[in-house]
Amino acid sequence: MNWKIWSLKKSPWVFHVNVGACNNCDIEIVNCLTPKFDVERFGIKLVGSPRHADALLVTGVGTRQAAVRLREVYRQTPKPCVVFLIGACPCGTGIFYKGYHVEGPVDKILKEEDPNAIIAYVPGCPPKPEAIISGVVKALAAL
Amino acid sequence: MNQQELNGKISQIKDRLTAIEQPLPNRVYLSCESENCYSVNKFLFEEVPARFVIATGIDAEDCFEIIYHYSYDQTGCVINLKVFIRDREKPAVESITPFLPAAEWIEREIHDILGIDFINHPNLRRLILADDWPDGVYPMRKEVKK
Amino acid sequence: MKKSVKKPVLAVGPFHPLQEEMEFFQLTIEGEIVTDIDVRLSYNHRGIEKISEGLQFDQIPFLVSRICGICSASHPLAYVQAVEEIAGVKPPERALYVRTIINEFERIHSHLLWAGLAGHFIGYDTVFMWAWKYREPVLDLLEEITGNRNNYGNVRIGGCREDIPNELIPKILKELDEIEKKTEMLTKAILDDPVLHARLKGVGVLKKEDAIKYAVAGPTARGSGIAIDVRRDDPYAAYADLDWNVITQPEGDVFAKAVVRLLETFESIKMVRQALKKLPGGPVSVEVKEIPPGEAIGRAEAPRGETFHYVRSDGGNRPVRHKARAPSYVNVPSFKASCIGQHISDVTLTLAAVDPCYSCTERMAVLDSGGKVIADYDMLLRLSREKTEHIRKSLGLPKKKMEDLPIG
Amino acid sequence: MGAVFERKRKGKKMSEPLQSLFWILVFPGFLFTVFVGLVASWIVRKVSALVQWRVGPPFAQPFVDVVKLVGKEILVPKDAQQTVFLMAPIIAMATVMLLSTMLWRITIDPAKVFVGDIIVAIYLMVLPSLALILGASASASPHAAIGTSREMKLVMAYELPLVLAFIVVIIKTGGQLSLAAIAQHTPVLSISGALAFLVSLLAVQAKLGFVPFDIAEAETELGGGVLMEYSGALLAIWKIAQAMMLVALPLFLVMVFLGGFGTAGGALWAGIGKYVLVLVLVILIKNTNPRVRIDQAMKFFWVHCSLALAAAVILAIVGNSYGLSWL
Repeated sequence: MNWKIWSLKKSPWVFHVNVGACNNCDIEIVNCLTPKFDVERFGIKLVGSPRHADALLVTGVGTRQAAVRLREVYRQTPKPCVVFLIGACPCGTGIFYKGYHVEGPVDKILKEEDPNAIIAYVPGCPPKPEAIISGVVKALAAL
Repeated sequence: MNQQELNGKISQIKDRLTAIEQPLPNRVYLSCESENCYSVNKFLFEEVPARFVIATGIDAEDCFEIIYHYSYDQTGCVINLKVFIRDREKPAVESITPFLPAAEWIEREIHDILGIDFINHPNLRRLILADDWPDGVYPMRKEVKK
Repeated sequence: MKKSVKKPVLAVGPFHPLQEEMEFFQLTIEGEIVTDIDVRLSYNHRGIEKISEGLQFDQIPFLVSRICGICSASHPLAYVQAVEEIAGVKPPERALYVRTIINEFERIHSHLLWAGLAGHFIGYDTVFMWAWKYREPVLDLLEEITGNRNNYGNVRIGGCREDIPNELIPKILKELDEIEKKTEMLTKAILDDPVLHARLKGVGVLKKEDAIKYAVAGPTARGSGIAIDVRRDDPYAAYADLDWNVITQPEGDVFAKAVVRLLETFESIKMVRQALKKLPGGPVSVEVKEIPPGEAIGRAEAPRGETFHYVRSDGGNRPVRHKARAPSYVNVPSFKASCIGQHISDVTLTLAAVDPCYSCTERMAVLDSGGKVIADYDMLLRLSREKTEHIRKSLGLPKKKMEDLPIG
Repeated sequence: MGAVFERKRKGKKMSEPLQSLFWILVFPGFLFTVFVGLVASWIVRKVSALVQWRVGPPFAQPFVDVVKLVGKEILVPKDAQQTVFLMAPIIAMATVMLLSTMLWRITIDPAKVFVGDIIVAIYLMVLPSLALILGASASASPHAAIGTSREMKLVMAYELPLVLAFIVVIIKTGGQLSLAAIAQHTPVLSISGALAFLVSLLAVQAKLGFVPFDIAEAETELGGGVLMEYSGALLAIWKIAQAMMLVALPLFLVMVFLGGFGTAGGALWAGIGKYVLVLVLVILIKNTNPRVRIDQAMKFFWVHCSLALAAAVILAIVGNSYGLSWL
């Protein structure tokens, strides 16, 4: 196995981007840090700068104003990086698909920016912390 | 002040209103034309005095309608003031933000989504639409589909 | 200038592991004192009101519960009450009680969540970890009742989707005792801590006149001595049958808001207990055939304040206009009154005290008069924590972390 | 370690430059220090997690982190001063490498020293901080700029007491300027020496960027403010440099204050014990203290620490002239 991928799997540092979510997915992501779920066990760490990140956790539909920022954050993230779409909204804009201010789904925005972006989907509204952890683990195993 | 006294108070401004409806004891709907908007709002906020809740901007096909919702908490009564703006080409109404800072955001929002101009608003900049949203496109107008 | 201001903030900006919504605050400061504050929304604008006009009446509760994940019981409730008023439907008694219970559970978990974040803002991360730990059983109960930890989607026009099974009641009561005990410890630890008194009292005062001018709602208003609460003033669901108090504090500072929230948690626990005891039998929903033309208002008290929905129907199966107002919409602009004149190390705290759904505070940049970004959220957070420590020292207290406090 | 050391002794046949290279790059120098440093940083993370009621990262985590960072893309901010931005981490790592090689070599082979190496060591200890300031200010980020100014103030704050502390040691040991000779003494067993040790421990805390003196860095992630703009291998170099500091600085304290590090048998274990003791002290201070404000830190170092150390210097002189070694 490529050593780059191997180390990426063992030490995914994640950066959380909200592009128009209802807070639920965000709270569940923060919940993953608390003692009940403690993701540091897997080497997963939330970092404060996209430049330090290996994975982006994107929540929200991708509103018109936030899409600009999402692209900027994606450009700042060193490659290789995995983008996790947490929740129904970034995966397919969910119930907001008709919204005039919605530019998502997020994978479309990212593919415009980089056609080779590695994207993993964790649907759910909101996905439970267990689902988020399991989604991240499965996506990493598939790399 | 109980509900009856509240109703009495409201009837003081009867001449400026075009309709008063009360479908439920604690739901009052008042209607007025846009030129009386400022003074009636001022009355509701300062004389009644009721708590401003929000305003709803509606595109009613032939005119624009702004409903100012006030809550009179002692009786749990919601006072709704419907203001009709008949000019569809250049809709404008006087801003109530100067005496009611709570209305700043909602007036900016209605300006964004319906294109109604609020005269004397201190800060009528874009609030909720994106920076790259085209000028002159108002998403809540009926003719705008997605 | 606008571009040059925003770029550094967004590009290297204060992203924080706890960040939630994307509201963007710009503070203008002179020296260390805040002279102006500006907010840009838009990042989270999804056009819900327009989407709502394209959905059928019975689909909308699921849309409005996604306005805010934490208030996902109050928004649908307010909407449904408006539609029921138009249709002239009265839901069965049991449904009203179930609605009350779900809403109070929501308040408990939201207030605990807030307590944790407030702890984080002043540098007590242990409070954050503990409060969020205590919150978990509430979410588990909600999951057991409605099938989801958040976004319960339990209200429908004419009643509730899911009933509370009678055999679950003993378990809920047991969990409530546990939650009450833990919350009591947390509350004691917070309210008896002299450092917190010094750190929070007199900070970010929202005077009563300003509170009226900015028309604030919920704990923000009650912390400024305005005794408003939709549950009491315009009773809905089963609140009129329950015995409880509206908690108010006259001071208007951060501490008062904290006290209001913590004490409200106990009132909520009390209400859930009463409601479970009085829970009537029968079905939880009635069939609603059609919505006649008309307009109506629905109100509900969300954890952050009054949720307000206006619905207008023309007799079709979709609303012509549906307006939703979340409490933060009036609470957030009141920062203009409470933050200006404050020291910048207090700003995060003042913003957090309003619980602006709840981490808008992360999106801040401090501007000097030239419009240059000179400080970010992390720095403000740091300043806030340093001040706590400073006060601790001036009180002659030893350096103490929350670990030493008798919680847990 | 003993076995490696023996092998090293036999390897005398190696040519002199080659051997020096081995010294610096492999055994006591770079690779070995990096290994020990990453283990130490795992201990720091694990203990912190336990305090927060969590399980914490697995043992190999710091190693994997570094390997991963090396494999990542390096992004240079477009407004940055490229050369300085790229050079800064390398300067930092090179100086720590030199420092640790020097310290280990003195430990292993005390005969091969030069007089005045303590001064060189002090000098080498300042350089990583300077490199950090250099790198951060080259990155053209407003947040890094705030961090830079704070880091600069902090360096100025703790250097004075640190030098005073070493003066105390030099007086106590009778004017020795060679680390090997100083390591024969244990100045911490006197009042002035203990004072000096305490102050240097706090200064080491600041040098490592740990609470309560992590003022220049954000709390949520590595090097927040100052290292914000670094990514990929450059960030890995910073991490390695920091891990090596985690070895070199406590080791330096052990040598100066606690009687040095043995190389065989009981002395070796005693040395390891002393290192772990210093490391645990550092972690405990990190986990039981809130962050202080920059002006508080400066006041603390300049006023309180310097005064205490001035007293310590006087005590040490008095003790020396009257033969009272406990002073």
